[in-house]
Amino acid sequence: MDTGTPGVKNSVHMEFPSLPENVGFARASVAFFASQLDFTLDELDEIKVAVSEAVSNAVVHGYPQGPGPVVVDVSATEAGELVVQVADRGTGIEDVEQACQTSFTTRPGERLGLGLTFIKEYADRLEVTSRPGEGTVVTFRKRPQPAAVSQG
Amino acid sequence: MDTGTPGVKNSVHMEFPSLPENVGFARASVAFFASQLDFTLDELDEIKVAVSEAVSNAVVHGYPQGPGPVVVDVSATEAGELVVQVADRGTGIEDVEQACQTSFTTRPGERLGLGLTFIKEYADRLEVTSRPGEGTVVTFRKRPQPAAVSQG
Amino acid sequence: IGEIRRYLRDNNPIRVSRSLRDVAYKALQVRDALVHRYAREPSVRQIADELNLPREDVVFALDAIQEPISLFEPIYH
Ligand SMILES: Nc1ncnc2c1ncn2[C@@H]1O[C@H](COP(=O)(O)OP(=O)(O)O)[C@@H](O)[C@H]1O
Ligand SMILES: Nc1ncnc2c1ncn2[C@@H]1O[C@H](COP(=O)(O)OP(=O)(O)O)[C@@H](O)[C@H]1O
Ligand SMILES: [Mg+2]
Ligand SMILES: [Mg+2]
Repeated sequence: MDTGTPGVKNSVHMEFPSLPENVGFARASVAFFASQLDFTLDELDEIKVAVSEAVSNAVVHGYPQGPGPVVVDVSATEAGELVVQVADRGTGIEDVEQACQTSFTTRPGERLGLGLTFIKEYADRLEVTSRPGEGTVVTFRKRPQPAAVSQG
Repeated sequence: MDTGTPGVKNSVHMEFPSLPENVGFARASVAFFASQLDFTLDELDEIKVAVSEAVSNAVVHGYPQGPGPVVVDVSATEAGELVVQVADRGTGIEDVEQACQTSFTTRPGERLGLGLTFIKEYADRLEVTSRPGEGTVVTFRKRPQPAAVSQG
Repeated sequence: IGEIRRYLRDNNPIRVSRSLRDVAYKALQVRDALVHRYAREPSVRQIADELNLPREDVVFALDAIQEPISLFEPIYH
């Protein structure tokens, strides 16, 4: 809870078991929270995709053996930026740089290896920290884009 | 987090500062979580009202001096019941029985004293525990009603 | 992302109640109207204000007409 952190205007902390149905919960809840900033519908969709991918990874890769705790922290900074952090205490990642490469997956045939690539694409900044056996923390930031003049 | 509590199928824990904009966040997030049970849209609306009233009370009465932590725990039991708990560590309530009476409010003129009455009306069960100076916990339970035959 | 929107609109196997669909439909209509009026993409907040609905309700309704857990890597098949 970030009531008093300097630079943070509002924040929500969430915890839930890594059940597939909670991917949708996290996606929607972060979108509800994000709607207090000036995001367009398309930007909100990008945020939803990024959250889905990060939480799906915790479900599928973080806890392959069964449900474990997923923690999502979302905040809105005074500067109008959305910060989303998805953390698990699961398997962790051996080589983070490799994991972030497009099409890299430890489950070839079954998955496409595009999740982290999409997050990187849709967020302004992505940070992944992980230790094998200890878990993974994915943090991404996104600001509403200054309104572009729409092509009629 | 209730991954392993017997009788609990799924649960989410949320924490946020008692800012007015978080009333809408809590209302929508709990309704989204509730939609994994077989509630009708009308029942989901009742759940939204109950959550709004409980969280508004934490904002307005629990922390009159400024934002403090609000904790919302929602779970879905194996038996298909929704359990919602809203807790604050604010002012607390002197006389809980009186607070639950229709039209009782400690802010007459400004408020209507109907919040807890609405929760009691819309939930199957309401429990309020509170200690002055320590805070308040409001817990309500609701099950989807067996589908009535629709009137043509 | 325009493609994503289309994908989401066209792949909606789950039943979504009439009234959620109505809110979502109105939100998309208002969005188009605002794009027209101001020649730029409105924020969700502006759409909700225009509809006189809580922001979260608009987001909820739009989410309801979408649904897939993960566009690219569904957990369930
Ligand atoms: N939370 C996580 N816990 C453990 N490993 C992860 C996690 N997130 C990502 N990874 C690793 O990074 C790889 C790439 O992730 P991603 O780009 O989402 O592709 P995919 O999920 O399709 O494999 C995964 O295959 C997995 O090995
Ligand atoms: N979370 C809370 N913390 C402190 N007091 C509370 C809380 N919730 C309710 N109360 C007390 O109970 C009374 C009745 O609550 P309610 O039925 O919601 O009516 P209202 O909010 O309109 O006063 C409030 O006026 C307040 O004194
Ligand atoms: Mg992935
Ligand atoms: Mg009240």
